[in-house]
Amino acid sequence: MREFVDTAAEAVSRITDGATVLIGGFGNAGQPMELIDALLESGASNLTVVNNNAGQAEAGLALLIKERRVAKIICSFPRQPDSWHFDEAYRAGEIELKLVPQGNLAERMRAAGAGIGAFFSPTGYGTQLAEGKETREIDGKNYVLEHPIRGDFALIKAYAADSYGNLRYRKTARNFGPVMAAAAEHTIVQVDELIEGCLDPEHVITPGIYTDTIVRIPSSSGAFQRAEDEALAAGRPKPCAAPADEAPAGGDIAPESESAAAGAAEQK
Amino acid sequence: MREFVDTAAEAVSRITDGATVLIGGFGNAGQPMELIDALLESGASNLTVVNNNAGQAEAGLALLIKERRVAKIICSFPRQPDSWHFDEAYRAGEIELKLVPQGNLAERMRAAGAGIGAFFSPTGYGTQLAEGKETREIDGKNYVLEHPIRGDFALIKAYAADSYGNLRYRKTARNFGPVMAAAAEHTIVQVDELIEGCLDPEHVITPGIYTDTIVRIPSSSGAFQRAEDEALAAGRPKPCAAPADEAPAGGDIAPESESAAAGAAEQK
Amino acid sequence: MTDTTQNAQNTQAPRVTDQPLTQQELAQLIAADIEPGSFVNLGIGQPTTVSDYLSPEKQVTLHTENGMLGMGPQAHGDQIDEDLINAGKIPVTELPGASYFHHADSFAMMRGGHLDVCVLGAYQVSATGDLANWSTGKPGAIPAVGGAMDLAIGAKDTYVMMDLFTKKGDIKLAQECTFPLTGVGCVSRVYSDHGVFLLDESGVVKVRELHGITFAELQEKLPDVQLEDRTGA
Amino acid sequence: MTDTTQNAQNTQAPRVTDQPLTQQELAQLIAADIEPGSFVNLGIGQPTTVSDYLSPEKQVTLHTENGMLGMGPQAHGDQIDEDLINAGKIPVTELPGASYFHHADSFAMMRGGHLDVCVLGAYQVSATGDLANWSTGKPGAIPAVGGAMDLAIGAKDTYVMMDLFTKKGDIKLAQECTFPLTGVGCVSRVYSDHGVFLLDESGVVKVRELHGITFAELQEKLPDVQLEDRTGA
Repeated sequence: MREFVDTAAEAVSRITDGATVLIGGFGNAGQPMELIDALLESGASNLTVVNNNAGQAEAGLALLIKERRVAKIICSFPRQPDSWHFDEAYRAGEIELKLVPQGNLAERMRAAGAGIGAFFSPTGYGTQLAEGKETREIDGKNYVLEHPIRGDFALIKAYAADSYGNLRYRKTARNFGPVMAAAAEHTIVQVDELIEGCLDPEHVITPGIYTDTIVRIPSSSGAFQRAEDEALAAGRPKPCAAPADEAPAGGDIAPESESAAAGAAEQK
Repeated sequence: MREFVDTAAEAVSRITDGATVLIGGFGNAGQPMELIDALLESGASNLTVVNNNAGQAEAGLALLIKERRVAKIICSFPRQPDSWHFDEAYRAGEIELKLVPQGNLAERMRAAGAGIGAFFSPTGYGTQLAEGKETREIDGKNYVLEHPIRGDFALIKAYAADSYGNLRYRKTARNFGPVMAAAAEHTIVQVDELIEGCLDPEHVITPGIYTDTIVRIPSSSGAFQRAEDEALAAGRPKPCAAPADEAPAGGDIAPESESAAAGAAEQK
Repeated sequence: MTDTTQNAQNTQAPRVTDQPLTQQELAQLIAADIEPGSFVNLGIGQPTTVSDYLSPEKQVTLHTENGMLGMGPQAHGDQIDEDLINAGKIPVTELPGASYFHHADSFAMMRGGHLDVCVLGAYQVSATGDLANWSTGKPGAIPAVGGAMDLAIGAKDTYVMMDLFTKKGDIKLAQECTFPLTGVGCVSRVYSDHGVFLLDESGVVKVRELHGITFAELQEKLPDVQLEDRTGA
Repeated sequence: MTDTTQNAQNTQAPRVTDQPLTQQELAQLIAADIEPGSFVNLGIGQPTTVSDYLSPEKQVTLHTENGMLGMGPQAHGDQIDEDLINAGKIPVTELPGASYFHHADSFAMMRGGHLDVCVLGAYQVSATGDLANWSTGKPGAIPAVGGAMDLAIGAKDTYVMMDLFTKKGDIKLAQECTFPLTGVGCVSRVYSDHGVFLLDESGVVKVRELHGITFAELQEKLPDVQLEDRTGA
């Protein structure tokens, strides 16, 4: 049965030593910071953690690693300018690292949630990261056999949950959330908002079947959403909308407007 | 470049003899009937068709089969009380049938769209439908190796497209649409509504990258949606809502049942 | 087959009776055995009737594999929306908390073992839980499988709901299926008019309930099957 | 490598010049070569600058692998929304027609070949299009791959944007990569300050443009690589 709890501490209280914990987020977007802090507080150790990175600076996952509570990390991009706690643990041989290309990481968790036994991915073929793995040529293209990554627990952040445990996310904070929710035995979600009643069934991103424990922890996402709601209600563009003269035309119907300029796209 | 065309005939005009065509829909829900009719009209023959069924009664796919335009069909459930045209063609040895369990059908198209070379599925293991296929035991469970199903074209029905080719669907009419759109080289969509401007980016189900040709063909879905919109605007429950006394309580928080956000979030 | 509550019996009804269960009693029994808060897929036909006995307080959520959780009862009159149908292509209603998703996501939900229970019909079930329910194997018949093979393995537990005997009097529980298989070792319980049987890979069939048939009579019908009396009678 | 327009050159700029291209000129050249209506992912660092030269009329849609199509320019001031970042974790904006999706869907979009072009930086590229851009292979370095290997094979065409020579003067185009590979045979074009090179599985490098270097000088730097002069000079 789904449970709604009042504190992050309660939410993570089931997590025991040796558990595999999928932790959502990409950068700060979608990162369940308060749940990670609660996990730190809980004392659970000998964890296997799956996250895109390996902790940054003096917060969250970095502190779990600093305290040597993470025996093994499965991630795509551990090395960052401020990943000093991971770096130290790794060089000391006190943490095991499984490096997985980011798309394979996502797809391997998707496979876990979808009951797929293994799949052939083209990503990484012919590279060091495929060494020792089974390969196969299919229709003239080379693939590497990849296996599911399952979690005992997932810690994710969504924007809102309704009383049925259905979730919606905000913008790129969606990232690993839906995939991890389905890949874990028990999914723990922190949300900015609890909706009384229910989300529109057409707009549910993670159906309640994938959520187990939900705790409301307001974060800055709520402030951003309120600013957006206010702007839309007042007939103004969303705050995050590119200036009109930068907006490119879309399809053949409304062929006006402008271009796209990305910020620096680091492959983190 | 995406094209918006005026007629179903124009929409299907690229489909040539021998093409593999993925046709959406489950029952009448999401069935692109007018596109199928146009395909019939177009004269294209020697087709390979992928659909959940093999045509019913005297309409759509059944007529394509009646006229022996379908050389091969890949489906999960051809035999129905009113599938007489398929039955006749099949017994006459004039159509090739590849029977695929429904979930494998969906996942094999998903694999095509996702660039997966093949995957191990537990479905069908030990059955006639896995005969001759590679099997493997993984973590004590048995799987069958399944390969992608790609389309040259997809014919699907969505509820609405915006000017960027983004799609939304209605209820269970979503079914195979998003999967087929990604699995086909060229995706042709019939929609009830063309949205000027754009769908809410959070509610896009099929991003415009997967759509190529779009044609507006109003259908009964529009009438159902309008009835629903009117009911919600008037504060009444959706017409399709189960009567209150049939509604089970939802979560632990708000056991009243209200559809909160319905429709309110489309930007235009 | 991950049935962890094989001995659970949530109803207070007697486990041994002289008369076979009616279809309604059988549906009621299955409904009573489904745990509160479960996510359930009810197969086409007889299994659908189980929903009539799922009380709202149990907060059971119904899945339909054509892309929905939170399916309500069949739609009538003005409720009918052609875009809202179940796997049997019958118009249904939407319950609060519902969600829609596409076919690949829907079958991923089943294949990934997220549903608690699937209730399915069967032509035959073997002592080790093999299921035959998609084809009678008649030569010349046009095959059609639909979602049967996905449903067979599509939940933590697969329950079969069936008459124990065919109209010709053949027993549908057997040491091995003679009809083409739908799934191997996937059925954990058989709910029949003549009894409830718990299956696992051991091949020893635990007989939880008997209705209108005695243990001795059943064993006589199944000479090759090892039965274990769990009726407590 | 499915580059069907290898000889296309959308700019009118001369194909052979005495001076190497500036970074701006190179970005401009790539932007000009991207077909109208394309879906494009611009990788780490230098490739990002290509977006400055994508004219609105071309209706190019930018993908960021952390789950978005229709990414706009970097956000400033009140535009900043911590939930809207690019793959470099920098706040960006949303353009009309944008859509959000989860990580598995986003990488499926790349792996499935739906993007038209990825533009990436490189340490080295081989004559047959092998790419090395994720690791210098230094012993003791902590490895990190991110989305590099997914991006390498994540579009119909992968373009590399790089200086042709390292600061030490080593040429970064080679018969074979000596750095650890990111992908095999995945690069179809190299856009460098000293020229544009078209690659395919033949290993014969078609030289489309040369800037500040002659064909003979280039061949001298690449004694083991078979070059074909397509500059028309």
